[in-house]
Amino acid sequence: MALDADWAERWVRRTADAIADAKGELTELDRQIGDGDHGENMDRGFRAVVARLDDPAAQPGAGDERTVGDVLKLVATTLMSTVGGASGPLYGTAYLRAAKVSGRPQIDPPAVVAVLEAALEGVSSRGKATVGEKTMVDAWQAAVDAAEAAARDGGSEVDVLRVAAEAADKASTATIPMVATKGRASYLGERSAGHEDPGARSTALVLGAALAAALAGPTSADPHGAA
Amino acid sequence: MALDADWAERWVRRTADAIADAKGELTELDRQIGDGDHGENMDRGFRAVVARLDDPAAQPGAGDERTVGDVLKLVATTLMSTVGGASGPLYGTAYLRAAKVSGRPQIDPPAVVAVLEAALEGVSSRGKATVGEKTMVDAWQAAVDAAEAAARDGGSEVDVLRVAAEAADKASTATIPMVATKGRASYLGERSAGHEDPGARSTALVLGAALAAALAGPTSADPHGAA
Amino acid sequence: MKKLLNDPADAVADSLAGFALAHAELVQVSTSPVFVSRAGGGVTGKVGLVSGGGSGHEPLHAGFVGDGMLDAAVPGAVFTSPTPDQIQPAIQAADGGAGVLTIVKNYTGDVLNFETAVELAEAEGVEVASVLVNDDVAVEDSLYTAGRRGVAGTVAVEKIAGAAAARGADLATVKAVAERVIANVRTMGVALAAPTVPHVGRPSFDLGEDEIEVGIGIHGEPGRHRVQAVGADQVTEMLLTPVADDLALDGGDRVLLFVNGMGGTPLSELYVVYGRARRLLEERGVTVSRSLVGNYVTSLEMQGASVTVLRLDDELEALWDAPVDTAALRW
Amino acid sequence: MKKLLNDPADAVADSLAGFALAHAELVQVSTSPVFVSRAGGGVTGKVGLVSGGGSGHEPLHAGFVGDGMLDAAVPGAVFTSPTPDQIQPAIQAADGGAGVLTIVKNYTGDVLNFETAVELAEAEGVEVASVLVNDDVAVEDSLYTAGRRGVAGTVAVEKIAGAAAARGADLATVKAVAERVIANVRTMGVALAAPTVPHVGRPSFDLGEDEIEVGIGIHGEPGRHRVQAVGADQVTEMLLTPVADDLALDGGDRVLLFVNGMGGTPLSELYVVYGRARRLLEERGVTVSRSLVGNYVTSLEMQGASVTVLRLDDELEALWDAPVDTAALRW
Ligand SMILES: Nc1ncnc2c1ncn2[C@@H]1O[C@H](COP(=O)(O)OP(=O)(O)O)[C@@H](O)[C@H]1O
Ligand SMILES: Nc1ncnc2c1ncn2[C@@H]1O[C@H](COP(=O)(O)OP(=O)(O)O)[C@@H](O)[C@H]1O
Ligand SMILES: [Mg+2]
Ligand SMILES: [Mg+2]
Ligand SMILES: [Mg+2]
Ligand SMILES: [Mg+2]
Repeated sequence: MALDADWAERWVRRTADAIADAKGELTELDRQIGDGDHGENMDRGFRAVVARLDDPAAQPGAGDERTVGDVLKLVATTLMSTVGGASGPLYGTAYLRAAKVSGRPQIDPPAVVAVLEAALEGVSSRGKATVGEKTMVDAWQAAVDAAEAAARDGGSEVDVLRVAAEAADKASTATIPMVATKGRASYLGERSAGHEDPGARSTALVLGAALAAALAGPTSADPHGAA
Repeated sequence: MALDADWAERWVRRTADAIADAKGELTELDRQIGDGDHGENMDRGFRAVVARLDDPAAQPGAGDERTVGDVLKLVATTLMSTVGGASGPLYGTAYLRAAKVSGRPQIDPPAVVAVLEAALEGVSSRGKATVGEKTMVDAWQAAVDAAEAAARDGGSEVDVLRVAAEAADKASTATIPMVATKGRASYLGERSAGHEDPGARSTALVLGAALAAALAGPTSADPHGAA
Repeated sequence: MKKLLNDPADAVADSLAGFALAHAELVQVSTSPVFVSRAGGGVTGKVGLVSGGGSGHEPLHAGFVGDGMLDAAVPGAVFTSPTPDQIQPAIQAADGGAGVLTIVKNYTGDVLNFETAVELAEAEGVEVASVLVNDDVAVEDSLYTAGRRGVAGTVAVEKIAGAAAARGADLATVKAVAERVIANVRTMGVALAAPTVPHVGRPSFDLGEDEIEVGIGIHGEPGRHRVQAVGADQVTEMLLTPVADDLALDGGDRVLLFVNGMGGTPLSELYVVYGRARRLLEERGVTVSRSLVGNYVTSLEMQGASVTVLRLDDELEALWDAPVDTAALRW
Repeated sequence: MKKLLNDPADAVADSLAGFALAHAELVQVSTSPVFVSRAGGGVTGKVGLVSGGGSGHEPLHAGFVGDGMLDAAVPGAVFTSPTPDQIQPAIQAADGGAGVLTIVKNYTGDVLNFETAVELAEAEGVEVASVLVNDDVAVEDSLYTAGRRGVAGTVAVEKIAGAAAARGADLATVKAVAERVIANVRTMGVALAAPTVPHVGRPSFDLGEDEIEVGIGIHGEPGRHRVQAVGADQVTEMLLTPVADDLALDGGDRVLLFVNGMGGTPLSELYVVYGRARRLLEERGVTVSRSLVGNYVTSLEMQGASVTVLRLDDELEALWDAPVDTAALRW
């Protein structure tokens, strides 16, 4: 099963659904160690992305020629212009860099890994955070490591996305005891320990949606449907 | 038993104690239908009065020549310059007019009635309220009516003060169902019904202290002591 | 109750001490008795303007002492009228030989204490005239009430009468201007949450999680009625409509629209109310030619706002525009 | 949660609409994308000043657009940095041909979004320089943190850099002046009660009845530590001491003392804090030559205050004194 632009679109739509469902949870996490807007920010951004996907005039790429990168670039520019905050430029850059390495109609497992690596590289280069600083980087890095291993072992696209999503989920949970040294939570010093990083959680949701979109397969009639 | 300047001083000190004890209650009554300062206002005023009575340099009158009116005038000027609000000028005027009719070392029952009448007249002329408007006038008027009757029937000073205090207490309670048409409570319109008027209650306390001071008698060693 | 105060009994004194230090170029503060007057005292030949009332409404009145507005302000205890022995010396300090106008908000306590003080000042040879501000349409004005309260409209009275005095008008003229403002200014307010008086330590009224008090004053008194919380547009209509009706505003009118915060509501929300009030006025054909939005007549940390409309004419507008240099209003 | 708002999603737009109507002589408001610029646009030959950040801090920044201060302000969603597609046109609107200085508060989101916008504006041929305000001493400034936050000191940076631009300084000079202010300004804040973000609907942090948060920012983040509520004098010491220590103030210094309200605290209490802070500075031998007290950099209806000290020199003092004509600061 190859991952194509339709998969990318399903991924994005599922991400929007997952974020909408988790909006309250993300906001509550951010309320505890940040400023309580992460759920709202991400939801505003992904609702705008879906609105563009639904708008015949704003379609990414050109018909059948549409590449995975076309879809991801639309996500990047939309998030940059609607999210704001720290997560807007960070996710925006992640999708932009991911789009640059996926300018093809279909991507295979090594290309999926490249997409994740590019996203991580985008977040890191904009935010200057490294692993262990209690940010979304922790989730992206764990996903990349797991995906690289799975691809090296000859795993399928679904295998790669599955381990990536699982690793991101675990890594997000693993931010709980950390003391933040980047982002707004760093202002709390030691008091940031004991709470999960909202950006790491949203990254886990993004990657979970990628897997679900792959599992739903190209024949899924309802792009908004459940996995 | 004649009521002299020492009685007047005991009255005032007992009033201060009674107000201090009831400060919270008066403030709560005023919080419900006014601005929540009546207890504080009265307490500030009577504490200042007691401070002057305790101050050798601020003694009313001249030694044995001291009249009831001397004491009441000191109360009047002190309340006027320390209470503020509506109750400051109202009580201030009440004591000032009362002082004018009690410029003697001792007062008998008709003179006690005259003191109460003068106080009522002072409140009414300053505040322009009549009976039934849910103000301290209700308590003063009831006290005057009862005192006049008792004096007419040949009652003693204590008898006169007892009926006055009892009548004021009842009249204060009787303000509960009234709709206020004077003072701050009038802004509430119908919503002022169901609450006791704080100024009527403080008037009842003032007159209760007058009685207690008379009952304690001239030999009481401790002017601050209980009845 | 948590407040940035020391002993509640010192709240007014501590605050005035800070105010005096922060604005030494504008004011001087007397501590015994307590009153605030212009640095340098009364201006020779100019009518003096004195106002005052309970504390807790800051910046009213002390924040309006300075060129083009008040010459003295007399703060009482929190929500309690000042006493005559404070007001009288303030009147004398404001006198520059051309007489003094006292601007009194219509509350029994303020009226009585100012009355006495004016008598005392007159006995000292000062010519005094007085006006009573009663702009609050939430309160019925009838023979059988204490009459309407003075609330946010006081700012307009002080600003415009102050400008008249500054340009050299005599006492009768300044008084007449003040009375013209009073005749043409109306206000109505709403509270979303009650203030807490320092020495009381608990909120002045108890409001449910989704209730608001409509027709409140500025002393934490409960309002005329309590309604279900609704959106800002609807709240604004509840405030603007009785104000505009009472003024009988129509197409020919030109007004100052003043949205006043009660102390605890973000400025951003006041602008939401302003925007709606303005559209409602414009729908009536009224022209809003001057505006003021901010916390000027507050009720401690009460959450809420009031809407004030002043019908303008050329002279009132020019006096509103005249320069003013005070701690809280300056242009 | 009760607020004078309609749909929380419209809070910023509704408020800006009212702001635009109330101050049409000072500003114009673009709605798509959202930004505020001076009525009349960039001033030819003058360096343009642009600032921005999340909404909820009003009057910052839009209230400081006007003569002698900002040329444009870019409000994001509540407590959320604006996006590059808002910031870029604001920069272009502020450009009068002499280049633009962006004044950015040090938050990851503001920094990243302004960075991108500056790149875009430069690509359109605008010369842009940027400064980062980071006055909050509650946050440690080290290689291992996001660095100190920008809070109330931003007002001083905008005022003084604005005055430098107004008197005709070139971009490098205006930037250098702004950096001198940043190097000499420090702030620390306290919260007595948390703000409620409209779309969240519950307080940003949970404080006990007798707890206060010391070292808070302006986004409802919890502070550095939570302590038992104490009197204003003690709270003021907790704020002033780290500020004065960080600036290493001593006998020779002359300063601006700025006590800023967080939106929900009465002005009277801010003056109590001011009075105490001033005495503490004077005890150190420091001269307080300029003062500002009021709600300028708020956090919705948060209760609390911050104390800001700016070490002055003759030039900074003169620039502070220079005329300013904006909605929220005017002299
Ligand atoms: N420097 C950084 N590098 C990587 N991620 C970051 C950085 N700063 C913040 N983040 C992420 O952004 C998330 C917060 O996003 P959001 O709440 O939307 O923005 P803001 O912090 O501006 O309110 C954090 O939980 C964290 O994962
Ligand atoms: N016009 C009036 N005539 C008589 N008593 C009045 C009048 N107005 C107010 N009062 C009395 O004053 C009391 C309130 O006093 P207080 O709370 O100290 O002053 P304020 O109303 O100025 O806060 C009322 O309870 C009422 O009894
Ligand atoms: Mg956030
Ligand atoms: Mg009262
Ligand atoms: Mg009172
Ligand atoms: Mg944010």
